[in-house]
Amino acid sequence: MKIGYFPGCSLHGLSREYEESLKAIVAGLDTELVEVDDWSCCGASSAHGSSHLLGVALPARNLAIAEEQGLPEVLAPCAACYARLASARHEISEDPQLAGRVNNVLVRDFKNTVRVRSILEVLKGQIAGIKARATNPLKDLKVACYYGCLLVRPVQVTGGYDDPEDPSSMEDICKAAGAVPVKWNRRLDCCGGGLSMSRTGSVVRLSAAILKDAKAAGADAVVVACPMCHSNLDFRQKAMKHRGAWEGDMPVLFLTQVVGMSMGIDPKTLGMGRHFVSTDSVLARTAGTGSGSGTGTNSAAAVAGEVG
Amino acid sequence: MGSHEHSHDHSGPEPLAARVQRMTGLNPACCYQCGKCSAGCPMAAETTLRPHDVMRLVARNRLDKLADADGLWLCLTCETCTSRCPNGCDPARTMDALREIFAAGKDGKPPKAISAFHKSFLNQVRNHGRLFEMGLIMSYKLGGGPMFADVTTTPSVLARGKLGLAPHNVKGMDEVRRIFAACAEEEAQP
Amino acid sequence: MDATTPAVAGGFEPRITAFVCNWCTYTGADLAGTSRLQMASNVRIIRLPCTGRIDPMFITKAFERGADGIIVSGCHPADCHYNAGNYHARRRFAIFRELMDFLGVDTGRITFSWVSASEGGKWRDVVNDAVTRVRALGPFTDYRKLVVDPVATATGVVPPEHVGKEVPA
Amino acid sequence: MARIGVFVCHCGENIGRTVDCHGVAEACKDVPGVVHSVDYKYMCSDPGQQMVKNAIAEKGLTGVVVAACSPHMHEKTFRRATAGAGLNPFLCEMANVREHCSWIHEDREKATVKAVDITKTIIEKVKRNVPLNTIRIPVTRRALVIGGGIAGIQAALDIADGGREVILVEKGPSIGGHMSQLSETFPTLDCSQCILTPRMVEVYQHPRIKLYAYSEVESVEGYIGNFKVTVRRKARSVDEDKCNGCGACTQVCPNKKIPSEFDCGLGKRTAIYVPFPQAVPNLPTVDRNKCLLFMNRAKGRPDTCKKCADACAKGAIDFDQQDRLVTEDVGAIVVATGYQLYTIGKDQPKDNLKGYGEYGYGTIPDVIDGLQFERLASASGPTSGKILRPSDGKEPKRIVFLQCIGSRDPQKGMEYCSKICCMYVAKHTMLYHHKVHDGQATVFYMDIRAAGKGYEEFSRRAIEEEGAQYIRGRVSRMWREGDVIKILGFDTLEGEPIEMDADMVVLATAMRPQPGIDALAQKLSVSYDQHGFINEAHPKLRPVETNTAGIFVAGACQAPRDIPDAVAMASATASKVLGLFANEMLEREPTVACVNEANCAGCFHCERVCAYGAVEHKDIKDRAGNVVRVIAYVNPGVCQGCGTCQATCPSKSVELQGFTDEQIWGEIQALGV
Ligand SMILES: Cc1cc2nc3c(=O)[nH]c(=O)nc-3n(C[C@H](O)[C@H](O)[C@H](O)COP(=O)(O)OP(=O)(O)OC[C@H]3O[C@@H](n4cnc5c(N)ncnc54)[C@H](O)[C@@H]3O)c2cc1C
Ligand SMILES: Cc1cc2nc3c(=O)[nH]c(=O)nc-3n(C[C@H](O)[C@H](O)[C@H](O)COP(=O)(O)OP(=O)(O)OC[C@H]3O[C@@H](n4cnc5c(N)ncnc54)[C@H](O)[C@@H]3O)c2cc1C
Ligand code: SF4
Ligand code: SF4
Ligand code: SF4
Ligand code: SF4
Ligand code: SF4
Ligand code: SF4
Ligand code: SF4
Ligand code: SF4
Repeated sequence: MKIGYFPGCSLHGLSREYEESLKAIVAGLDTELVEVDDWSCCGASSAHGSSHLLGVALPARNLAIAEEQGLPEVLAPCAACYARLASARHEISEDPQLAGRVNNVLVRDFKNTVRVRSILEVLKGQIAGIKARATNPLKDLKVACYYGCLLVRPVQVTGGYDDPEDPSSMEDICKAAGAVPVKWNRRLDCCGGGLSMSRTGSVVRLSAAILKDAKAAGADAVVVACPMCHSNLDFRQKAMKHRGAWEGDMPVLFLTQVVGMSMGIDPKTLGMGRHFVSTDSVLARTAGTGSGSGTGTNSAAAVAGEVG
Repeated sequence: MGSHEHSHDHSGPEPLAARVQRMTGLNPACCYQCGKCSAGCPMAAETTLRPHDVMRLVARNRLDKLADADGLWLCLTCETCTSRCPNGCDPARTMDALREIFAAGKDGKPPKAISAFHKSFLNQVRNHGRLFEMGLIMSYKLGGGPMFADVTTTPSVLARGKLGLAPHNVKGMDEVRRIFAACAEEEAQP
Repeated sequence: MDATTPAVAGGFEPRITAFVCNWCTYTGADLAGTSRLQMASNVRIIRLPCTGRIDPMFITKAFERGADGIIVSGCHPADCHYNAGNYHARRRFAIFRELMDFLGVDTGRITFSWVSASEGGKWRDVVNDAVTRVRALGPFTDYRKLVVDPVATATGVVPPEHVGKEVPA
Repeated sequence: MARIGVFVCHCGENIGRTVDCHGVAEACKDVPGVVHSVDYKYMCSDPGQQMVKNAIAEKGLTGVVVAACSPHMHEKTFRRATAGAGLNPFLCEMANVREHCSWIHEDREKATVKAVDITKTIIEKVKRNVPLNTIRIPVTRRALVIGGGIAGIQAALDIADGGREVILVEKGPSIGGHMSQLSETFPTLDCSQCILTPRMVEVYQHPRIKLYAYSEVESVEGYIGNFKVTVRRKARSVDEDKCNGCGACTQVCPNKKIPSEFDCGLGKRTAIYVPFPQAVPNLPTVDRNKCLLFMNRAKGRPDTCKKCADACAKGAIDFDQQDRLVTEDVGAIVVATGYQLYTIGKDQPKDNLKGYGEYGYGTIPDVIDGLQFERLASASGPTSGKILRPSDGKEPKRIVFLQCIGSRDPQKGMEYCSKICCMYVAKHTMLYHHKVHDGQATVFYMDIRAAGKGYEEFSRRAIEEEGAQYIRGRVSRMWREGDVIKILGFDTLEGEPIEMDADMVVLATAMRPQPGIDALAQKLSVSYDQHGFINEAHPKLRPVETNTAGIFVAGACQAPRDIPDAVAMASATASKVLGLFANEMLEREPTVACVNEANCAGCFHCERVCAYGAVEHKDIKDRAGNVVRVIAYVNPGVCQGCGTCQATCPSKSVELQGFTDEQIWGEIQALGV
């Protein structure tokens, strides 16, 4: 299967391990990523708050290029990019007036035919393949699947590939990889997103609450599918400790890394070493075939009854 | 700003509610002030204006009150309010429209730290076509962001190979600049 | 008659035929009477059970017979005595209006309105407005255009012979 | 050759002041076909009416035109006079020269010209009038009531008490509907069972009520006064004639863990069961989906278990019983199929994404709905009236009620207000405080809608005297931490977010019509709104009639209704039905549509536009009896005379009597002199 690929700035910057692990796993999933030629930034959280047109035109440029490349759909692994691209597509299709203005600005004949896919949507379609290739199933690894805000909502934009209030696709993917998703409560709460730099205090408050809830549910790691979530939950743990909002170390993994681990891909290839909170504890529990890694049974027992 | 196809033949300034409706295509009068948006808003504890307040002030044309408050600028665009609103009011989109109005500078100003961040961000995109994160941090600090926070962590970020030191421009820079220019021009029209 | 007949001393006085439903507009016009609301005397009412009963051919026929303007009026949408008759009428007249436009007939000659049983004042306004408008348009002379049968055009079916035939007195 | 008489009325000065009445009469004399034309001071007076009668007799009139007031005023008067002289009354029409002429114009000359025109149009119409006869339809004086909730029960009893036979069809094993599930009822807090059970028994014992419980309407044919209804009597697997209701069978059934529908899943029942002790009829029913014997049969295995049959001393259990179809002739039908609550959470199909995952209903066991709370509060309920939460049977000390769940929510639920939930939530807080003295009830609401007699007082009492805390705002999300439900809300009056802990949460979910209402409505050809509620014929003036003549509607299947509303509607339908049954024949105005069989092309455009379902299909057969053509037939018992079909018919094959094309062409003709 061929699918367009929009990496977005973060996957080439702060979160390159996301791209590394993504590329590593798709190789095994007969999926070919075709990068959108000369893609540019989607504008993320800044453009749409300063000019609506800019917030639509920047993502539209990328969709237009993908269309010219003949790509029927584009994967945007970053949840924020996904939201911007999908919402641009949605708004343009709802508002012909806007479509006209965007085409004027782009000076392209953009027909808005490209569908935008989130990482969850794409991997959900590959569950059988993931299961089949899980040579190193993550049997005892209890994961808290964190969706954050933009992966599954609002439905008008996502098209409803998953329930916005009670989603299940990330859990399903983790299960296919042999991990054990825990039941927890804050998987849809916002981590503080774009305020990371300008208002660290808010991010610390919101992200710490998420980590605490994951920990209380007995998770060994939090799984994310967004560079921004990753940076807030991983990178900011130090600041959380510093401010007394959180103690402990919670490894935060990209969903693609979880899948990659289950396929037995070398942790280095998956970029596991790039995290701020060490992932060694995770790697230790899953080393080998995952059969008898007897560590951490205490928490395993605690949640065994709750996991789906 | 929003679409300009409607000409307004009445002489007075366009009321805020009408202006927002024109920009968003959503009727602010649909909000029945149930507060479900604010109940779920992650920033409700920190701001003085919660999404339902914003909706009310828009419906009442209170640009003045909106200008004084931090609510708009603390919004995370997490869409929690929008996805739970029973009436499809889309407070997140409404806030975008208001930020756009204020960012234009005529009706009020965003807080310094936040506007500095967005400015720096957009400058990166305008100049390189993509985000050059190192450049973003630099320009943000210089542009008014808190000076020392994060500086201590930067080396560790670099050490993990996460930040590039030199920007890579996209090839279609002309087009990116043209998009910015065209949007600015369209915004500037009365 | 021909177009010159009405040119009496005071200038052109249009002849207007009104097709109204029994339950709302006819009763509203009764109310205008009981309230002694004075209005132009140019309108002649034809009472029908419902606007749903009004065939667009009535309008063409009335024009052909010398009317300069037409009023069609019934219950407000959703207030139809018969639930949905006026809904069908509205759809029918939307098509009819386009057709008239296509034939080059000034659609300003035809007034569609909703007048409820309690709107005597509104009926007076509808009457006066229609008279003023049609008076300004002058006598209707191009009824030959209407020889094209609108129903036939719209439905592809030619009405049978007996339609409109004169009955010997 | 027409012989028309014209009578112009002065109405004292009312017409005479502005219209030259004599002049009008004179002008009409010249109209071809007019053989008599006079004016008179008061036409509706006895001498006036006599003038008409005399002229008919003396001049041999074939038509009468009275140029006077509005037909709405005196058409009946003059038609009666016409009939009195032996002429068909529908050959008399009125020309409105008062309301539409003398009263609205001052210029005598213009008014007189107009009065002549008006009279001439009616003359041309009357020339084309034909004698019409009042339609008389025989009426079968028995009624069918569909749905045995309080509305259906009330309608059945009122009709039967009025002396007519009633067939009551209830799809469940017992009548009683939702009211039988309620604990105490607002606004008086009387025990629901106590007031309902005697009425149920009355139904059972009434000599004129035939009760078909565990039955459904299969098909309906016919029209007002003459419906033929087929009822499917579903197999209970119990012979009603033999069973004496001893209950021995239900005691021995080994499958005891089936969630009880009556207890909203909070209690259990057996596979052979009586839904509740006061059930009417008091007969057990075998749930064939849950009975071990039938489950074996489904798998092709031999019959085993039979414990119930062994226990039955009367030999009443019949595992081979089949559904039976019975046909009944009735003259009127009352639809009273009631409501269901909006099912959210687990029951909500995921693909339409309309659930309320944010409230955890269906996943958090202590988040329940209003009817479940009724069962907890009911003395005969699964907890014997103790408020105990489902998860661990503990008494909740902090209970939270959320109003408007699924109501007033165009995005995910219904846009309408369910009307009764504000009241039952107030009731629930009171019942709770009466039972849990150290507990606290909190309500999240948007508005309190308590517009009924004693209702506002009732809801104020809950707050002022019984200590319910009301917080204005909708909750955004709830989740479970340990055994506590965390609630994320907002107090819009205080302007502050609220994080609250609760032991149990009750959702006041929206009222919706019963499932399958659309199929039933289609069988009956009555219309329903976008939510499935049955449409009334007129929202103000015909609230219990449907637009299909002879079919009436009562209770919560028409809109959200509480018990007083449902009962009032039911009694109103009964009075409508009894009114219809007052005579053996039903008389109707003959102004109905009539199909010209020779011309009709069978396109059925007319059928599509008729709001009353009056157009039927009629087979035209050749001599050998083969159907050669299918054409339209307008049922005069159903047609309301709107004429929409006629304006729609492409071949002008259907005509509305009294308003035929010829008549109207005649009027138009008359104006164009
Ligand atoms: C939680 C709660 C509390 C309430 N408390 C009060 C209160 O305190 N006071 C008050 O006045 N009201 C109260 N109500 C409202 C009350 O329940 C209704 O007003 C009343 O039950 C409506 O009666 P009904 O006969 O119209 O409908 P229902 O009670 O729903 O009865 C309908 C009957 O028709 C049957 N049926 C359905 N479809 C078919 C079919 N196709 N064929 C044959 N039979 C069919 C059903 O099985 C049922 O028996 C409450 C409602 C709720 C949800
Ligand atoms: C401002 C306003 C607006 C409204 N708008 C609406 C609306 O939009 N829609 C709607 O549905 N409802 C509306 N209503 C309500 C509506 O007016 C009433 O529901 C309706 O008129 C009640 O009818 P009734 O026959 O019960 O009483 P009434 O209309 O009061 O009639 C009672 C009659 O009884 C006579 N009478 C009184 N005492 C005696 C006696 N002792 N002997 C003999 N005769 C007596 C009175 O003279 C009167 O004619 C409105 C009400 C108000 C005040
Ligand atoms: S915006 Fe929506 S959720 Fe917020 S108060 Fe208004 S109606 Fe309620
Ligand atoms: S989008 Fe903004 S206002 Fe809405 S819930 Fe998120 S932070 Fe609050
Ligand atoms: S018939 Fe009518 S117009 Fe004539 S006197 Fe009687 S009320 Fe007046
Ligand atoms: S045991 Fe027999 S008689 Fe008794 S209730 Fe059961 S079926 Fe009826
Ligand atoms: S056969 Fe057995 S399982 Fe079935 S109803 Fe009788 S006792 Fe119950
Ligand atoms: S009755 Fe009250 S609780 Fe029910 S929907 Fe209406 S306002 Fe909401
Ligand atoms: S519309 Fe006319 S031709 Fe067609 S079925 Fe009806 S009556 Fe016959
Ligand atoms: S006149 Fe009206 S009610 Fe009668 S058949 Fe025609 S459309 Fe139906």
